[in-house]
Amino acid sequence: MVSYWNSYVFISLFLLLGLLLPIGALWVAGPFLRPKNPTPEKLTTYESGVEPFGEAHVRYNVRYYLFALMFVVFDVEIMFLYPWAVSFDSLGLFGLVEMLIFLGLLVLGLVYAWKKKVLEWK
Amino acid sequence: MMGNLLTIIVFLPLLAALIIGFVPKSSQGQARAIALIATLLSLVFAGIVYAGFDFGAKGMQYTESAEWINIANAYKDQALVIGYDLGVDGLSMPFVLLTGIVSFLAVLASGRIQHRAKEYYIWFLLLVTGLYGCFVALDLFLFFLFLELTLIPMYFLIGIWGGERKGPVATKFLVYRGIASAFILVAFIAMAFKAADATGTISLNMLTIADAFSQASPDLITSAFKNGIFLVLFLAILIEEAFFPFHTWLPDTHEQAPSAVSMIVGGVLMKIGAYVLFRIAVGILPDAVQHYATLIAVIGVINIVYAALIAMVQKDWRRLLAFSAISHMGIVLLGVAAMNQAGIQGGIFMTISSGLLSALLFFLIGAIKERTGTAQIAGLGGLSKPMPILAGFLLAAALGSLGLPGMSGFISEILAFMGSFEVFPVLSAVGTLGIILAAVYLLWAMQRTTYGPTPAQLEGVTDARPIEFVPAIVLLALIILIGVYPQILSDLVNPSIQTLVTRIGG
Amino acid sequence: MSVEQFITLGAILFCIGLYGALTKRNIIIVLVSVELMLNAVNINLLTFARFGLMPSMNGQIFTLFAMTIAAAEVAVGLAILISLYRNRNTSDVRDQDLMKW
Amino acid sequence: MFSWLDKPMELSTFLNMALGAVIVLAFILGVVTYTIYFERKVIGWMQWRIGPNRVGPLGLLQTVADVLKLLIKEDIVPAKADRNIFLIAPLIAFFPSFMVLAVIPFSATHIFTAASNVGVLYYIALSATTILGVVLGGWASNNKYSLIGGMRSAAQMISYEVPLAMSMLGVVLLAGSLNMVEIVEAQKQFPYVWYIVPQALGFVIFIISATAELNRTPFDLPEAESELVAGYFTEYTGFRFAFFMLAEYVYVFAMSALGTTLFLGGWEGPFLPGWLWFAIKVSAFIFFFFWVRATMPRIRTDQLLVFSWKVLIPLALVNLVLTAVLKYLI
Amino acid sequence: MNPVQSLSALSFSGVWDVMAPEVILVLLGFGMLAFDLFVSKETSRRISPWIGVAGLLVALVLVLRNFGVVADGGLKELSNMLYVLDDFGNVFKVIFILGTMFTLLMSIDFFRHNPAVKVAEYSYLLIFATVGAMVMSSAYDLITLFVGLELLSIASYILVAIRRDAKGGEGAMKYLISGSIATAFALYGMSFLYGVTGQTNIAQASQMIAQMWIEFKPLIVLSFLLMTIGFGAKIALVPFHMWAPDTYEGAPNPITAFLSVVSKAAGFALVLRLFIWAFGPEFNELYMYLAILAGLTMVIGNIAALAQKNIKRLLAYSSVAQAGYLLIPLAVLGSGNAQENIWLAFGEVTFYLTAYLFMTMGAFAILTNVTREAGNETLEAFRGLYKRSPFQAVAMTVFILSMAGMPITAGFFGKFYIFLGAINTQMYWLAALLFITSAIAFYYYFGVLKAMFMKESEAPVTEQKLALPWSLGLIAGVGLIGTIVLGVLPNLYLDVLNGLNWFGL
Repeated sequence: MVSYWNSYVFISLFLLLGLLLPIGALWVAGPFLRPKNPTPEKLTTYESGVEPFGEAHVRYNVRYYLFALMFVVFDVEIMFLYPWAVSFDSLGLFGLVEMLIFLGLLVLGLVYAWKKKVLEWK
Repeated sequence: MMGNLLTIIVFLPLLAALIIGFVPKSSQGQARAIALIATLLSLVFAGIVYAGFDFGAKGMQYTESAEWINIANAYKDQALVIGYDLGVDGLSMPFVLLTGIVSFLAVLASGRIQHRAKEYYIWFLLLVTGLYGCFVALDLFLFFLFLELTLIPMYFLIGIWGGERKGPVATKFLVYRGIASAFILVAFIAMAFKAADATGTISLNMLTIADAFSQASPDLITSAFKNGIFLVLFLAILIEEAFFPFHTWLPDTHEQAPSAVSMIVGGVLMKIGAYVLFRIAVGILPDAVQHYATLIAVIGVINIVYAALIAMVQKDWRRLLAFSAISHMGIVLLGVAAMNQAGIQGGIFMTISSGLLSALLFFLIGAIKERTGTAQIAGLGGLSKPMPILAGFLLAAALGSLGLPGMSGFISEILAFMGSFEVFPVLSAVGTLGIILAAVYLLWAMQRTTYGPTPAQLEGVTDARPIEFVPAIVLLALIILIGVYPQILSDLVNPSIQTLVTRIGG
Repeated sequence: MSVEQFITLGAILFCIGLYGALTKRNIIIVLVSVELMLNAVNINLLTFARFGLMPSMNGQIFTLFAMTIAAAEVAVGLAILISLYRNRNTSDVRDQDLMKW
Repeated sequence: MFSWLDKPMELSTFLNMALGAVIVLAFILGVVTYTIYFERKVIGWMQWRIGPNRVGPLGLLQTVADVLKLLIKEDIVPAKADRNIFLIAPLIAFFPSFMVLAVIPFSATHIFTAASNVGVLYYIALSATTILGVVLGGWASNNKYSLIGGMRSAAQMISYEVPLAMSMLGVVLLAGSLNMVEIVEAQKQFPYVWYIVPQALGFVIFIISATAELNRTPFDLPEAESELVAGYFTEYTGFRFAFFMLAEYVYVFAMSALGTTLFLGGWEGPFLPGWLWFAIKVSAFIFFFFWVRATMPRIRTDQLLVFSWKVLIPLALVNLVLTAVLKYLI
Repeated sequence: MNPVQSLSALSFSGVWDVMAPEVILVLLGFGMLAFDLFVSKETSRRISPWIGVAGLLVALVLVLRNFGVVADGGLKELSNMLYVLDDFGNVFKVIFILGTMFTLLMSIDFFRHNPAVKVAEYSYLLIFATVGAMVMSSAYDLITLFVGLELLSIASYILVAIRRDAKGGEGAMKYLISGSIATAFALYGMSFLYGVTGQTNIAQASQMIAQMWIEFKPLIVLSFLLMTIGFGAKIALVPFHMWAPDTYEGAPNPITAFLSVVSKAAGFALVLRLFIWAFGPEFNELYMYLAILAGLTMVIGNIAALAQKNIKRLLAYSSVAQAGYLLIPLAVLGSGNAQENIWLAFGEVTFYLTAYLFMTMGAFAILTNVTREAGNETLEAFRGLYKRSPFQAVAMTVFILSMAGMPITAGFFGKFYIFLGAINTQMYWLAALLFITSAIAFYYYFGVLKAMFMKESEAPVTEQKLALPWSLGLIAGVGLIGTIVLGVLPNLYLDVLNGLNWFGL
């Protein structure tokens, strides 16, 4: 029998270590090990050797946003599928059909995006 | 059909308004004709009612009764029934007749309205329906509806066909009277629910409530409650009747409204407040009236004197007449405060008389303004030469208004003061000042208007057309009729007044 | 770990979110703050679902729905923001002043 | 000693746990070091080269030397960068990669695993956090290449997250559990096959999505050297750069371990001990990734995204429906 | 019963019995979506609103069929009171369906003048929003309730921005932000309710509240207040109303009408059901908060309306004020002999909402026509309308008077009825506020009348006759008839309402 709390303590330890390693390497040990000798040339932004021009925070393609929105919707819908999958056996036919309807709607959403050319790049 | 006479009287103008709605815009003559016929027919039916009226009976006559709205569980698990109850008694009959006469004459006097005439008649007829309804409704809710029905048409009648300041004045009218009707509704509902506590059934019928109030034990309907309700109602009446300090809307209204509308405002609309006073305040809450008699009398006297004083400094005839009317209505308050037969009778006489006189005076001033282009006293003068007939009528009306014996004003004032001297000798004495002041301002204004040299620009004005004789003569005739033969009115109202007075005693 | 601590955490997050939603100028930050508020609610629900007076599954189900709907809301919010940005070229709350009374 | 999961929470238990976590950390650092070596060797071998062979015997210390080099290199923060975000981005990218290892069951005795009841969800949820580090790093560098690299990698990672999660759903449906230990146990039961058999389609989707999630060729657009210099970590130097690389290789291991657990029966296997089986299967996975890298050309961004949405996701849905219906019928 | 068990208890026939109208509308919505996707010609998309209207008619028939089923015995419910079928919900559903039908009819004109708007999307979003509203009126579980609320809200956010112009976007953004903050508040409140009771089902929660009241009173009150804030913002109660004017102004006219009628009615359905059932016995300690909110809403809504020049903002503030009136029946329930008068409260709310449906829809139909023709949305657009179109002027007059509460219109009787209810429960100050604020309202309502009748139009162009498209004319006509009939003969409807078996109890 696995204790509920113990597994989360274990996970917390992983979190702790996962944070401590970079912190130790970058902030604690780092200053002693590496040289610090900044010059203006070093600190310039790298643009394949030419002088950087313009603003780097350019307006990027709106497609990125659309994909992000699609992701949000689909990822969240998957959230419903996991509990359903776990308790599939106890739900019976109604649960199956219900989820098929749900998936059908999901497909409809995908078709919608497809038809509206959200999935095209350009 | 005869059983529904009152319904017919009330809704004929409304029907006519609907018909006018379908008349083509170009034919203004038809609209006017329909309006004339409708108001005349209503008047005729009112005459039929009058002819068949049983002078001896004390109760309501020509009653019609039907259940209209039934709100289940409205109050303490009981249904609130709003009835379509109509009826007339000696108290309301004169008002119905007054409405009939003045509305017909006002339509007659509206001939000058050319601008958007069709709409004018529609609004006018709606107003007339509301006025009739107020006087025949026996259900408080119904009364309130008709009262509200007068509001909107008046707003437009002033706002569209009024003088140069029509917009703000229309709004002012609306605000004042709107607030007044709100108070009235509050008082009505409070009374109805209180009566329901006593009787066990909710009814908005005036008679039921009156009975409940007079019969219920003082523990159930306390005098404090009655007094409170009365104060609310009285406040509403003060606003409706434009008594000081809520008077400012009336002179503005009279000044800005077209003369035919002024006629109906001065003649009928302004009398609704008095009707509420007689019918509801005195009829249902006599104890409270008794309790506040002094207050009422004081406010009455203040109005008599104050309005008369203000009238003296007015430069415009219409404003002067408005204040004069307020002064007259102050006498009504004084008479009612006396709470005796003579006082109340005087109050009713005064109300009717003031209605007829106001209608006449506003009609005449309207006719004069139409010709001379002004109603400013300073702008007029020496009218007896170019328009002797109109000037003559104006003189007669003014004399009637200041209480010349033989005319309705005199008998009314006599009755009211007879009643009030018994109870408030000092106040009444002060009140009589008003009569003197009335003589001063009316005669002064008459003198400035009709006598003296005629200004050059008024030389060519014409006198009254034949059609204009009709309103003037009819109204003057009625004024004189009441003055010389007061029984025509007192026979009608006395049985009802006795009912009221006995209730005061009991 | 007691209920109070979780509830307090939820309350703090909720307040931070509310503060952000009401004061921040960038609409995206505002939307993020709203999400924070909703997540505070989720913490509350989950706490009650496990440690409440009467623990039950319903809280977890509620959380699932709350998350989904929050996501839908923010998706629509971003979509509207994009359309707004195309029209107005700004995502600053203070610039949203076409309509004033 | 390490069976802490069912013991009451005492100091000794806690120390055991801490020790276990440190061991996993040390182990994974070693694994990463030699995965990199292995990758260079394998690719060298496939390209008829020798690969690293100078530092240490057979070049075994090559990666160690690389790491040391990185450790003593200067840490440059570009003047125009958004300093704070620039500094913490590698940290955000790294820590989830390590955290996901907490739920992977390395062997039958449950050693070093949290055996969480929500294992699969935990993995998906945490691995998604890395995207944040990548995007923030790209954005904070204030460099056009970095920004585009970061955006691309975000778009790619989120797009493939959906089919990945859906393909795992089939396994969850069959096992009826989100606990990875139980999933492995379920593969031992009747019909005695690994889920790669009933979930063949799911496995294909999984492995494609996993490759894309790992930003590995042919899906390595975010760091496409020929067009974007180095993508989101163009401006990173020294150890910060190392942590991005570390995260990437930890994920290679973690993803292989996940695939092993879900589809290949985890530690399950005849004769040999469980941990060895696990190591063999994971190695096969890792080898597969290197093999693909050496074989396939890179594809275009539009093809990449469209492939996920128009091919993988519909396929994953079909797989899911088929699995559910068949499971209900059988 | 745990969720898995209650889910297993579901069956398709049970679902159909209880939520047939909703099922029909959902199918319709998705059907329209699919239709939109697979039809290529823009012209054939134009029939989507008609499909929507037809579907709504079917749903209306199904709802009407459902009336009185409760009376036959036993409450019809789904999955352990997750979703119930009762006359309370049915009345509201009729209002929603009629409101949406009017909105769609109004939209036909809107589409003609805004060719860029995606007709099909607009139509099915509207259908989905209606389903959300219907769920709100029938749900008996916090989760279902919440899902319904959000379905309505999210669809509305999109609909507000459907023109994709700056104003619509701004209105939608403001709506969305305040809407989602409100959602967060409501959810936070719900979470405490759930925490104390361990139930998301309202009926079971209410039993638990009764037990927990003494011990956990602060928490329950907190939950109540948070929910009040959340739902208060959705129905635009002061001081959570700030979004309403901007959103109403920014949204296309039909959507504004939809928001002010259907959305608001749905909010009230939700609030009534939730607050009365969850907090029923303890309501006498909570009602004062609502009463104060109602008072504030009436006062501030009406006063703010006084300053408006834009007719849509004016109607927005007016609608805020109406929310205050509508809250009164609920707010007074905790006072005096209120427990017995719960049925009266439902009658009051539904009557007023029905009146509100007719008058608002009618007013918006005419407003749409007039403002479009004038090219602006100020009161000036109404200048001299009586000359350009007497019918529209008269109809608008009736609607405005009804909103103001003039006798023999539905609005008056609705207010009067609410007023009676307040008197009946001895909440005199609230009744007085209702009265006074209605009187204030006259001022701005008459501003509209003044513009129509008293001001002559200046430009010669506006002297032209103003034609009324038939679809708008139909709405105005129905609205006119509804407003007057409900005002003159309220008993026709009152008797129906009184005969209802609201909850089948």
